[in-house]
Amino acid sequence: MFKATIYVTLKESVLDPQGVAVRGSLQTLGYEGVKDVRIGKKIEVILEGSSREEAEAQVKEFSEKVLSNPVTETFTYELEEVVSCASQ
Amino acid sequence: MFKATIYVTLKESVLDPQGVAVRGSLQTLGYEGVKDVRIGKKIEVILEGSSREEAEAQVKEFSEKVLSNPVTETFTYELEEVVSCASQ
Amino acid sequence: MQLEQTVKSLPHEPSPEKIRDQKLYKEMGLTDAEYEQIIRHLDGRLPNWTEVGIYSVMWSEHCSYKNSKTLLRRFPTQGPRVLQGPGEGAGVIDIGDNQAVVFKIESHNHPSAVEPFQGAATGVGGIIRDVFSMGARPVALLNSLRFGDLKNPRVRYLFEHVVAGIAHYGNCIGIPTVGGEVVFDSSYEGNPLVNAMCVGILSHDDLQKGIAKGVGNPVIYVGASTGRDGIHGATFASEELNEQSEEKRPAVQVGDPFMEKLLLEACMEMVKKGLLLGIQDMGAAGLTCSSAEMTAKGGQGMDLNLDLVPQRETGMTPYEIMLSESQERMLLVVEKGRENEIKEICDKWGLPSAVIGHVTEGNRYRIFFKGELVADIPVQTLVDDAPCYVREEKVPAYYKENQEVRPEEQVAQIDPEEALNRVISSVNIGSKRWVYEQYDHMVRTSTAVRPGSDAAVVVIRGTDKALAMSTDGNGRYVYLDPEQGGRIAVAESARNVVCAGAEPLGITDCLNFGNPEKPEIYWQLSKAIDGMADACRALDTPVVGGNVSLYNETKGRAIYPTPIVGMVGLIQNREHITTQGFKNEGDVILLLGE
Amino acid sequence: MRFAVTIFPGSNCDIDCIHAVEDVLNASVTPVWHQESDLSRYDAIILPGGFSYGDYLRTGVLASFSPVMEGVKKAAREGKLVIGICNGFQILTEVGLLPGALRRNSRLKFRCNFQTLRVENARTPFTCDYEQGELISIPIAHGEGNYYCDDATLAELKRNNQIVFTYAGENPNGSVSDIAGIINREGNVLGMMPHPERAILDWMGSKDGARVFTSMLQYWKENCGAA
Ligand SMILES: Nc1ncnc2c1ncn2[C@@H]1O[C@H](COP(=O)(O)OP(=O)(O)O)[C@@H](O)[C@H]1O
Repeated sequence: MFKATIYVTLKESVLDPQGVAVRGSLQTLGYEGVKDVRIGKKIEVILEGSSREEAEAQVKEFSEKVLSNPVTETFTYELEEVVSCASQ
Repeated sequence: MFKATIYVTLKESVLDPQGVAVRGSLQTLGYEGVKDVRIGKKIEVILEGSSREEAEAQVKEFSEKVLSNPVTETFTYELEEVVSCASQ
Repeated sequence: MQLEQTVKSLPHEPSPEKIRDQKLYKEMGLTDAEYEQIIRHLDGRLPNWTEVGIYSVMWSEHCSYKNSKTLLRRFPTQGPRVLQGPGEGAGVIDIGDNQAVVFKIESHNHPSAVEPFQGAATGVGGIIRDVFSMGARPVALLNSLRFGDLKNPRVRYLFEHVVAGIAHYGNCIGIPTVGGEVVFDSSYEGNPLVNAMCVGILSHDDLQKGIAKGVGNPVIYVGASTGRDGIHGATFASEELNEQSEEKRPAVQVGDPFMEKLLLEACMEMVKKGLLLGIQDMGAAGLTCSSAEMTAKGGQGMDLNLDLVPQRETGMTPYEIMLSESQERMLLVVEKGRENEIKEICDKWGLPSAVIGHVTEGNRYRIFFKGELVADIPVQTLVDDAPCYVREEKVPAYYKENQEVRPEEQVAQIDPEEALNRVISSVNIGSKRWVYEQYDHMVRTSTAVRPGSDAAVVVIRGTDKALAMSTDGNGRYVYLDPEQGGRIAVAESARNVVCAGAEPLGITDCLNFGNPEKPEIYWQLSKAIDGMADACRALDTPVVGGNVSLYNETKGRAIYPTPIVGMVGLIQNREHITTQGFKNEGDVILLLGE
Repeated sequence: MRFAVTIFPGSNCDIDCIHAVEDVLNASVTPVWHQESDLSRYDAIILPGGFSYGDYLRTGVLASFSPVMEGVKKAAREGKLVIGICNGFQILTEVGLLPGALRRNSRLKFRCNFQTLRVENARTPFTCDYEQGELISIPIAHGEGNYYCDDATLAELKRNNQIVFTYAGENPNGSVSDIAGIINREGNVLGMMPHPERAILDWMGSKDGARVFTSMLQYWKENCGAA
């Protein structure tokens, strides 16, 4: 069993309206030191795979095809082996 | 200048309809090994602070009060010092 | 299964003796007298943990109306056009051409106070299920909201998130939110009101009931799988809010409007195919309330096997499965042999479904778990024999004092210009566009009068007819004079509906009040109902359904008594639709009434 | 002319689009379930609004992998008319039939209202019944209609006259260049956030949306044979 954590973030050049809004409210609330906020996704996927290589290939593929949109986003991922999961 | 990365995730027992839908789609697309998907947020905050302690205290406070909803979510964070940022 | 089996207690749960000795039933909201009553219902046997849980939710105010039942009997509920009065998921009124309108309003006040987005969203989800479980296609949503003073940041947070939650659910499922009202007043500071109403249309032949009948017929579970969400939500809704309220919820219910859309379409298909004998939403008190009510109504018994219930979490106990308030679930009873037709429809829509039990002879409501009998209850004791209280009424001191006040004199002192300025600068008068712009009020392309007029109007495709609908209530009037205020609430919604060109058909109501165990509050409730009933008789608008939300208090302070009236009217011809704006220069302005 | 309206789990403007085709054109229109991939019987395909797959993860993405999208891509290649409205537009960008992406509205709130649009290109199969530059009133209802593309793509859209509708006056969602609707290079695939099917009869408050449908019929009659 593997656990992949995929981080999907907006490309630098794409404005993040949600981040801008959160920055604004943090500043209004008195956190004036806050200069920038960017909001992305953290996606945790538990998957079975016969080998690390196979799991990694799958994670790469579906992160690119499904979990992120190449027009606006980029992604990174981490992969770790987990010892069973009480057969979730 | 500091960079805080805050990860906000749904509490274990709280239903994640989004994760369920994504899991279903991944399985239909042929990634049958996918057993579970949970979707959270990754929030990057650039902030000024006179010391690490001060920055950390702020991050903790606004993560709890603003960035996460204590009723349904939990959070973790990382903090690192960054050398200027070309004065963002 | 063998007939005589003894009821087991699970090892990790408090034993029946411990529940009795340490009065653990009190934590679930049962009184000593009620606990004694349960033992009598069980012929002297001490109830186990699961059974106490089942009784406590079934006997909560939310499910049993134990504090309000006797008062509600004062409402007129009959009429030549009424096809279904109170008692089912929603009321049904004939509108001719073999069609009927189905509608109901419900509160989600306490969940919204704790988690405003999900609380409001699941409130909308619940009322939609009430309407389509009648066999009707939901065509419109309305709401009625009350918050404290907008200057308070917590109130702003509640307001924004409640509106977002309502928008999220209605927009996603594709039912237009066509009307409603929002009022700000400090009496709602810690206890906002979130009442949601749904209106649907059905063909007479499609009318469904929440009933379990026919010995041997399967009981089918359809929809989202069960988690530990909102356990004891029904009890929670029947208590005052306090600091522990947040901790009391093991997990907040999360709404999944996408799942509900699938459930809606699947149920509509089953209705059209005539597959259902009985159907009921698993709402407050979840599987317990739906299965027990259906069984009691059918005058039969039921066996349920909890191992077959689709579960989202591992290690759930019978207590948790029975009391879970996971959303987007329905319970069905169909004729034996037609299980597969149900399954095919569910599979097409990608919905979990499972046969979880069957209707039995007699009156026992029996729950099995891992081969053990874990509850065995005479079902009518859960429903028909629920306790019922007539509380003490007392005229409050403030009311007597107010009788002396002569506001006319004070009003005469005020400069009219200043008064006008104050009135029009109130948020309560201001445009609510910020709110309704967030609601998709045009999906289904039948909204002829959009938010911003007196009542909303929805046309009925394929006919000349249209329905006008409105929600109204004024807690301050009711506080000052509950009986007059009750009349005013009904009259206001009737005026709104009439101003849209419609003839009023009937009402649904949501009674939002404080703690009924206080005599002054009970008096408010009693008088308001008298006033409303009076107006309903005068206007010939029967009450076909509604909801009661009591214990709306924080720190011992009650909200204004706030009955909300949801009224529906029929417009025979679209040409008769009228809107509130002035139309042309030179038109004559008339004032009607005193 | 034969229309198909695709239905994904979570679509909710499918019925409205079917009614619009019936009411405006009295043409044949068939709902097509997302599992079907053969669309060869139809001359035009409508991808309706709604929240396909709950709009979870990203609007339109999960629907873009449905079998029916294979049929839509094939129809588009063959030059048939394809129109995506609201969620349909989001799906068309996700599947790559239209450039760019739709982000959350700049003010982060869902917005439902009548909106004034300018017809920027009246020489498309979807707009030939409008006047160039005409101002029309059509409702919007979306939370993620904020059209985005990079500068190079925008320049290309402009160069090729691919911007079909823009918001005149206030931009309700922050879209690049006030874009409300775009067409592909070949000119047979349109995506738009506003809902023409909600503005086809007098009592709806505007009839301006009807001409999207009459344009399609007119184009088809002129180019693809008799009605
Ligand atoms: N919570 C709400 N949801 C939907 N529509 C609302 C809501 N609040 C107000 N509206 C709409 O705004 C309009 C004006 O509302 P309101 O200020 O309460 O006036 P009225 O006293 O005429 O009911 C009405 O058309 C109403 O339907």
